[in-house]
Amino acid sequence: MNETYLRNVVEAALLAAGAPVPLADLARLFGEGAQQPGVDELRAALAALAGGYEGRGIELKETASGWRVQVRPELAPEISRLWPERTTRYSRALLETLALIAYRQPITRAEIEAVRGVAVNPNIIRTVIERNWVRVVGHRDVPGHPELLATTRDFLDYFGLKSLDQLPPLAELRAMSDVNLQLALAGEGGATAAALADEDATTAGEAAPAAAEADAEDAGEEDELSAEGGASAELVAAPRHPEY
Amino acid sequence: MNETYLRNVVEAALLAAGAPVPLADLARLFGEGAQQPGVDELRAALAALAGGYEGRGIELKETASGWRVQVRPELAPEISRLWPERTTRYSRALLETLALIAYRQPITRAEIEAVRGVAVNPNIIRTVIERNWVRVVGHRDVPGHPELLATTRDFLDYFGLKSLDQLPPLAELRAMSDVNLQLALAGEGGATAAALADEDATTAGEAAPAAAEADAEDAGEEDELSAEGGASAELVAAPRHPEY
Amino acid sequence: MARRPDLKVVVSNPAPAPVHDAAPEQAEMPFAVVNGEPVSQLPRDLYIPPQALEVFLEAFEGPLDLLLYLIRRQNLDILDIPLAEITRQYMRYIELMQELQLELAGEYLVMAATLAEIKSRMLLPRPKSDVASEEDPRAELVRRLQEYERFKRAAADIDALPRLERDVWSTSAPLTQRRVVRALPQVTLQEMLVAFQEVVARSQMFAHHHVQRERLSVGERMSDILAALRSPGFVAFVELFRPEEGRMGVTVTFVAILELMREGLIDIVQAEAYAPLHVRAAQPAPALRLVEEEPS
Repeated sequence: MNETYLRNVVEAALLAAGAPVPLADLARLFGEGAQQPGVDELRAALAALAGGYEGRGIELKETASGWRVQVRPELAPEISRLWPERTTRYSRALLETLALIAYRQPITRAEIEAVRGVAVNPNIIRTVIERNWVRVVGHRDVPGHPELLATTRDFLDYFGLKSLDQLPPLAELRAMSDVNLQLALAGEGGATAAALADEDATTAGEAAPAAAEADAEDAGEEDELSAEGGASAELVAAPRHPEY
Repeated sequence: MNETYLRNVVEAALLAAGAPVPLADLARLFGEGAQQPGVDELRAALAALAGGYEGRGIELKETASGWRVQVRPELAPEISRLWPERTTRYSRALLETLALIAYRQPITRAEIEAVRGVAVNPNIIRTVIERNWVRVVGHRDVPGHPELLATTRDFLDYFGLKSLDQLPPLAELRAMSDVNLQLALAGEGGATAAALADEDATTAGEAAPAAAEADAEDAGEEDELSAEGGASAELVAAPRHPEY
Repeated sequence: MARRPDLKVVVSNPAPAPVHDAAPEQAEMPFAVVNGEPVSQLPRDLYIPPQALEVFLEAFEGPLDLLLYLIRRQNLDILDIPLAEITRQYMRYIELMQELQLELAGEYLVMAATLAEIKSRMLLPRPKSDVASEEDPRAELVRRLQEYERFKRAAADIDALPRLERDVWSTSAPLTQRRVVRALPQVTLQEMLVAFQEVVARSQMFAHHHVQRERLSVGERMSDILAALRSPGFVAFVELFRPEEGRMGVTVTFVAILELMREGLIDIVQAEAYAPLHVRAAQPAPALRLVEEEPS
């Protein structure tokens, strides 16, 4: 039997099965009786496959119930991200803190507390720092030398901003109602506005039961992804497939 | 980012997922923000994978929900032996109903019945909804508020389509006056038969992928039916309708 | 060519000649010659052994499908149905099924009535002048047949697509040592701005509340500070604060300074790390800005 064909069938079968396949079942894929490859041939094909998986993210493994292809444990950290646990939302306090840091940076925790009028939970600061949205840029020269917090490049990337200047000025923001805010964000020209509008559309799409939703989303995703590198890929990471 | 590492993670993820993975999810395997590869890098990795699968039993395919690694159709005879009990034939009634939903969505059951000229068995609707190929996307604003049916992403994934645009094109409708005119002209000369034969050929050509199959069947049937002569013939329906 | 119902003929035993062997009926087939089909063969398929008829009926998806079958098996164009002949054949099927007391879907009878009606309309003499304006009585039926046929084909096309679990299989390779990964919450810029808007509104109320009691507001304090900086040179940062105003007063001053900095109205300088801060009105070329520039 042709070795390449044999190896291809064995590989396809192991991957299609997704579970250990006994040698006998592999032999039976080729029909009955004389058409079946011998055990030696099958073992040779398996060895060739295993060799082909060297230096790759998968490996061939023999278990009690047969042979299977599995992901190498070394890649567990990356591959595990395929199945993230149900995500929680950030608290209002975190969003306010983040916004204050964005608008008033560099700023200390005490200053944030002063504006918000309540204490800031240290977990909030830790969370935004771990998320790499905020970093410590220095220390205020006052007793205790508190940390000065500022936003990062990742923060700008995540929110699709080129620079902090693209945030609406405080005076405008103050005057805007929630609805006006949405309109202003959608109506602005330039790349930011587009990114924001996309973001908006994504959020809106989650609730809409429209028939064409799936298609519209497809198109949107493609656009967003091709718009700009990994940063906008993150934008798409929002819950996209509410129904499937 | 190291290309081999990137490709390995992408391959392992596609195989581990066991279902189509969107590009954004692939990007997220690498963490957040700046750590993520760009869309170009990911596409390059996918292209490299696809290249590596040349001449093998598996292939990379993009469907509505993302990218998946699948067994090539050429190996269907061998791989289907893994599950000898699995039969996945669908009745013509189900396929026609599905076709109407796919091409005419959103559509009500009454509208399907109007085109097919016959009542739709409720089991058919239930089956396609249970298979998650079809879902109710709303209600038509007419008396009784009938359900509006549309296809899902799963439908596209199952049939290996990226979007509804990739469905085989519908045959054109022709107006009666066209042919009447042709007949009137053709009736004058000896070119009639040829003209009509052309007409027929055109019509047949429209149903592209299935055309060959259908023709083969037609031919067979023609023979069988006209070969009947004086003998008594027993008609037996081929096993086309396993479920209904 | 249209897809036909899957029918297989199994010759079981020689039997008497077909009862319904209809005589040639060329008169009713005006286009038979055109299509090159020997007219005399047309009705031959009408004979179906009774025990097979039920199966035969099941092979059709309804009256439109049966009509299409009758038309296609004679290589006729839908657009040009020889209505009288097709109607006659259709009626024979229906009669036969009724004779055999097969349960017949109501749609088949409705179609029989429709065909009869069209036929009668075609037989009615019409004044020559009206012929052009009046629609062919067959038009609606032809439209329905075409519409049904295109979806019949579409169904066959969809069936022919390579599909999962029949032509292709999705693959999987397990990850045995899966870890728990917490998804990071997603935030939109709008969410953050709305949050900020609220904190701003709230702090204004806060400030307003204290203005009444302590007569302080950020705007006012900003003006005060700028006034204090009117003379050239630096003022020590700490001198801008009045501890007697309490924590709230200090905060308002601080917010005012930040606001002034943000608006580029003042510069804050520091000779070296941890040295005292000094403030002055904004200069064309500011010296050391405390604010570390965002690398953006």
